[in-house]
Amino acid sequence: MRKELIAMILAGGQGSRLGVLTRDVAKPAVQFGGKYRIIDFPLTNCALSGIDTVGVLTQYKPLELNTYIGSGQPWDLDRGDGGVFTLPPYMTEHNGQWYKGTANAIYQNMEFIDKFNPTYVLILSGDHIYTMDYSKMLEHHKQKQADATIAMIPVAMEEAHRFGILETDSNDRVVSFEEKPVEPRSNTASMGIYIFNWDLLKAELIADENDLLSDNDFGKNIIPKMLQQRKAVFGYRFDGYWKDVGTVESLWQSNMDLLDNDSVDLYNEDWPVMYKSPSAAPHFLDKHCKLTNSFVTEGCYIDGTVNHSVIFDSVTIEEGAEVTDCIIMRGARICKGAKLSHAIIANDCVIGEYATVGLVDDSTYSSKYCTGGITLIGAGVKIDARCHIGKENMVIEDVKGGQR
Amino acid sequence: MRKELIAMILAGGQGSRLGVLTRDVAKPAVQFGGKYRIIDFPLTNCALSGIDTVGVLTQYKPLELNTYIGSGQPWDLDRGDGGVFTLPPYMTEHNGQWYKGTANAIYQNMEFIDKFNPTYVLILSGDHIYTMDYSKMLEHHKQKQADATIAMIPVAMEEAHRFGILETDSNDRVVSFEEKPVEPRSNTASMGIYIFNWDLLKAELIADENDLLSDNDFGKNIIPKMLQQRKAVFGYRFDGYWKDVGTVESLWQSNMDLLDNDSVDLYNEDWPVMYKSPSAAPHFLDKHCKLTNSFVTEGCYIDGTVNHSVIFDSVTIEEGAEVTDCIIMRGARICKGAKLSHAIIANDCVIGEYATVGLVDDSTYSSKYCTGGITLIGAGVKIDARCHIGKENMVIEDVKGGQR
Amino acid sequence: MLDTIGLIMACDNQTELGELTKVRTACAVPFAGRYRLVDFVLSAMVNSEIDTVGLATDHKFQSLLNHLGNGKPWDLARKRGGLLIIPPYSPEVDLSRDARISLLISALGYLRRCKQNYVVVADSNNVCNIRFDDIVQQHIARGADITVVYQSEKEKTERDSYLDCDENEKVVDVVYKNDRKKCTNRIVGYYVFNKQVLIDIVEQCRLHDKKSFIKDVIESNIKRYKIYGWCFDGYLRTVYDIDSLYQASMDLLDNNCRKQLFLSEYRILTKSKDRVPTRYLANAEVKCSLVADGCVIDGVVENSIISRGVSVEKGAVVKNSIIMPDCTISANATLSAVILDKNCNIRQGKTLVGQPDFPIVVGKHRTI
Amino acid sequence: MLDTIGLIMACDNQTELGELTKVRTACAVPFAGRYRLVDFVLSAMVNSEIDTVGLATDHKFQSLLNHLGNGKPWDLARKRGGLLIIPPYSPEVDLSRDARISLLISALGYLRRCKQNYVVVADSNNVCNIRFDDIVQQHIARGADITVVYQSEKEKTERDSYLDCDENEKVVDVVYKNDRKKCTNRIVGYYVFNKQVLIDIVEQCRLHDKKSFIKDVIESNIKRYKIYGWCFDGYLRTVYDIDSLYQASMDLLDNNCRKQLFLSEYRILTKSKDRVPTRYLANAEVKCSLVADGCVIDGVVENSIISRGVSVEKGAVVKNSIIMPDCTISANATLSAVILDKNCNIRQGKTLVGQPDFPIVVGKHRTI
Repeated sequence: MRKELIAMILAGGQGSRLGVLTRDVAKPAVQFGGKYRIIDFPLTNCALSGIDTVGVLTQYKPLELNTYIGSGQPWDLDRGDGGVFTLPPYMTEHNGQWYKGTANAIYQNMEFIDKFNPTYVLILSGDHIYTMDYSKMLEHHKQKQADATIAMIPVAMEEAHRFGILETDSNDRVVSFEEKPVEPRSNTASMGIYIFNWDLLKAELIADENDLLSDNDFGKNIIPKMLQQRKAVFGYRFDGYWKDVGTVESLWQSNMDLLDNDSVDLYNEDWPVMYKSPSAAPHFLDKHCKLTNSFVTEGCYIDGTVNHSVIFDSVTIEEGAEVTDCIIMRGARICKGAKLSHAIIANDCVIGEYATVGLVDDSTYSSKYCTGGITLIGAGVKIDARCHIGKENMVIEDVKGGQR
Repeated sequence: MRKELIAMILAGGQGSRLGVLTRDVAKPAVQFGGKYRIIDFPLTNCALSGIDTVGVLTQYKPLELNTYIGSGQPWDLDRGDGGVFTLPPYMTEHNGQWYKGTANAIYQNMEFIDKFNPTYVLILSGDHIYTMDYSKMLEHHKQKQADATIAMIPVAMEEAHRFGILETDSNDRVVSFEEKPVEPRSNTASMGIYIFNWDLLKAELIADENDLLSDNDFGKNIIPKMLQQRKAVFGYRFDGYWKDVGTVESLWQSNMDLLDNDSVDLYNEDWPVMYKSPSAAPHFLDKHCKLTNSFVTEGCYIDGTVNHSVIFDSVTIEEGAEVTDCIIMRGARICKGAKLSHAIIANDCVIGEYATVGLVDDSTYSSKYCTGGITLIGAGVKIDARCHIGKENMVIEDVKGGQR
Repeated sequence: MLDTIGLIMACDNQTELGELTKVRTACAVPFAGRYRLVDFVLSAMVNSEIDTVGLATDHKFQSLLNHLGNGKPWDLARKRGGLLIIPPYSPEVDLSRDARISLLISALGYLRRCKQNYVVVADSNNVCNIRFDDIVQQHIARGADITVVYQSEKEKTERDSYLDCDENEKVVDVVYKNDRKKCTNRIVGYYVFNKQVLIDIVEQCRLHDKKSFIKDVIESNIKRYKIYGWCFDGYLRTVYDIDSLYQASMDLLDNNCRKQLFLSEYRILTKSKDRVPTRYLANAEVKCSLVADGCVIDGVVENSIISRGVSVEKGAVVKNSIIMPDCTISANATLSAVILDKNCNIRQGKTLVGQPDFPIVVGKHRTI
Repeated sequence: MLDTIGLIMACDNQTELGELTKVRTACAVPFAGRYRLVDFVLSAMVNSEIDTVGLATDHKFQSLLNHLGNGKPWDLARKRGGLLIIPPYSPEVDLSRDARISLLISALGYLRRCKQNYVVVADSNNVCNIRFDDIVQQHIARGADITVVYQSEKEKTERDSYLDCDENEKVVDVVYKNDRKKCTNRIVGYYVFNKQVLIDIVEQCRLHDKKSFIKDVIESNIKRYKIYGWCFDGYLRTVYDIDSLYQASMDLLDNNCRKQLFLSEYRILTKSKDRVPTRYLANAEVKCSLVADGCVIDGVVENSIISRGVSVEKGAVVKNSIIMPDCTISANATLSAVILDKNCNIRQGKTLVGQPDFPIVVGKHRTI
């Protein structure tokens, strides 16, 4: 069973800057855009790029992610020779080791990769929203006879310090790479998407593992070392939509981008983003409903006023409730007369009658995770009637009447 | 989604007494009986007992086991509401912890179990060969209004010290339980199959976890503690075939039991042991073939003499080779004139022309794992032509000509 | 697990849906935005823990076959049991015969092969969320040979048949529109049979060339077998024709009906498609409507069913209508009391106006 | 991925398998112990990375449908593409017409819907392990409209048609048994078409009521389109009748044929069943035979194909025979040159003797 290219998705991170949203699930399992989860994007990209073997490296609270991925059928990745595999850390005869870094995670799964004897390995991270045809990147890699290829995208100069920053020559060859530089030399950022020749990467991973000072990280160790050794590392330019949804604010923003048509094209018939459908009846809009500039999906009942919001499945919004610039996740209930603005309401929350979220200035539940005016209510939280949750607050437990 | 009963299969152990057979796979993934793996037995039992939700707790080298279980389709366990889930240890916000013992493995997955909100939980181990209708055990549990029920079976008195030994009163209530007693008080052994009321078990697991002196083991801690507290612990008598295949010798013996009709009934149409088929052409027996008292399966080519042996798929046995009382696993090749007796030949081995295995007395590769006259050749090992591997040896690397 | 198998009769015998069944069998007609009629009976089987289900078809079953696949969406892709499609035994269709008799004859092999002792025989054109396991248990408890499900109605119609039961709910007669008897227990098309009884009756029908399901399977056996009625008192509507399809669709706009169908613990399952969420734009004004995923709405929608992938452009108005998947209602078009089959395209500014008691039906792939 | 779809023509048109096709279509006939004939062409599609495959059927397709399910065993259970069963467009079969023409007409919708530009059209009664992707690549490289696969044979037969090609392998004529031309390039039933060319030809066949695939699709288009031949030089045998089925089965006992079919990197896939390993008891004497799983053998077997679940009891002798699944050969029975269909039972001590050029065929479920 020889494969030209297999993909490895790094999905083990907690994504702690998403606050209570990743209390119970790994970041790639976080919901997005009304029906999707973040992991749908790399999985769809793999399937539609013709990659039929995908390893998903998990470590942090993997149950929901594993269950969601299942047999891979939603992405046509339930194949006889290949398919999707979740790869947790494991025990060997000698000991067990958690994944120490991105490179170590791949190192611990070299045996898995070798089973497929691939020529190339595609390394992806499981926490970006984008659609990309990896087969074109592979073509570029082959054409340049590269040892490694890094997908790259221009970012705002003032943001550049948050990324791995590349400089390339006129032939796209990478001449410098710096992870999170204090003074970025360019605004060309690594997307954390790499193609390696597997034989070479394997040697690098073994060397890296033996280097006790290494962080075992692709961006911090493997790539700089390859450059140092003058390996043929090339950049592959990408100019579509690409967003790291690592913070509450960026998650909110990337959902709003969808509403504003400034995002991935969900309507592209040749590149349909695939997902596992929760399957409920069509949504019903009742007689007081006013609904504009929004996404709504199955199982919802809406009788209130909704503007510029993303409504996930099985949400109830009662008469007189007003929801603006919000993300309301699966199964939440917004009761009569409640008002919400710039908020993310996680699964199964109940916002009581005439309660407000994100309207008043109040710091009772303020949190470092909530910036940019966004308020976050954790899964299952009940906000009692007429309670008021201030802007940039994060609520992780029920709020009873009488409390503020 | 409320389930009456869900099953949890403990499949994390290495089973180190199986020697090189578990070097690369967890014990439940060890092959058995020509087409099966040990895990097929509990999975089949679950499916045919009407249990549609099964957690498989993995920890040691889980890749092959995970891949084998896949979506659960081979056991009709790919269900919309439920199905089979592999449950590795995982990281939480605070830390990550390997499974410390059988009870701790369940403790770490309480959240998973709670998702299904079951009344009862069935705890199984993944390393026994038997067929059993768990729904009858559940009936017994309900009828006795038990807090916990332990399946039990009579064993030979001289073997009893290897088991958890029970004493029951005339009403099947357990009055004493001792794990691996030096002086067994009865020959009634626990089969390591438990039904618990989930609410109760959960409380016990939490208490056990807080007990720093505990081994976090069902047999050593949970059951004795419940008896101490005078909980209603009952025994459920089972009198079919049941074999722990924990050692090289017992694995060999249980395969031979199949040939001698002293084993589980593979031909029972109401209880077909289900497995994931490797799928090859029918086997071909060529003109010099002499084949008696044996199991042979797909993909084999046999032109030699085989008696009283279990031949797995895609095995080649050339003209003049003689195989007696052996287990030959997937893809192995026994070359012209080779002679094998009382041996387990693992996947993809090549036994060279006129080599012998298990015929001569020689201790070059002797091993504590090989007893009872059984010789074991590890997966992929090549024995050069005319080499002779002695009885009770375990070979884990190629044997070149000239070596003994 | 129940000692019961299911047998769904997927034939057009009982329905006159004109244009809508030109290229598909009645039970494959799209309904409620994302379902097809057959989903209701299939889901009922699964929700009743009947996991061996035969579906007997006659002709035009391509869309049905595509929809059903291997039964996975209903959890009926099983190694043991699961969904079995039973195509017609012979391609020649005896048109003088009630198609249900032909289907039952085709299904004889399936009935004989299964080990279970009871069969739920079901028409495929009802909209409801029913549990068959309760009925089977009652059937067994009463020692019945046949149980016939009925619904209490206000008055008799031409097309239906009615059950006259004694005080123990034992069937004493079958009653038709013109009969004097007042009884209005409408036979809805769900039956429980002892399997051997069903096999015997169908063999008789085959040998003696019987033609009518109600008369020859039920009515003529009242003396010979113990036949009981079973009253279903939840929401149930049978789709015979365009009127009843339209009515059943409008029922979905009623919160109570919708709740009974879709908000029960027992879900209606269907084949899911990857559709994006429905997008409401700045000019959307939608009220009292059921809207499936993958739509883009920038117009006015009222009292309507909008299926997957429909586009309602700015200035368009859709009222009291049923729009099936992937239609486009272009800017400033107006539809009132219209049923659009799949993939229709209403051009800019065009108007179609029917009446709730006379909805206009537009066949597949039409541009108007 | 190839810009190509597959279209398998599963009709009995070309085969006369008597008893064996009484209740199943020819390509559902069991073969080689655990396969059915259709597995060879389906596997070839998948091994050629063609992942959108239509299979057009006419009648008696129940066993075929059960065998194929949703296509999962061939990795063809896909959301995008995958296996599509195309039932007959109308139940009335025009018997005067080559069924392949009718199937192609039924498949027009499928052909139009797919976006790919090439179609591999394939009969379903060949035993071989072929790669279509090489042929498609050659087809494209040559700029062909149609490519016809042929096999070089020693002499012509009544039933086959032959290709006359020029030195560039361009087809200049189709030749039959009685034609004077010597050419023996037998058309094997695999074709590559530019999709639009195929659609145009089939439309013409429909409009002008054409009846013959070879004459009207290939021969009469030699001038109009660029038609090339492509020579397959591996093992291939077409199953037309009992004789060729028997011969193809006996070929399996040849190490070289078996190697070409089953030991290639490209595997023949089929629906697997949970069978126990085959058990050989103390009196087993088996030579030169292909034996599937789930059998119990305690007798003598030589030069035979033994399918899944067969029992050969002590003292029984089976020679030069094909035993299909789940048959029992009781103690001391003797079979020579016999084809037993599924589920037959040969009673103790009974003997059936045919000859290799006149094998005896026993239909399903017979006890003798």
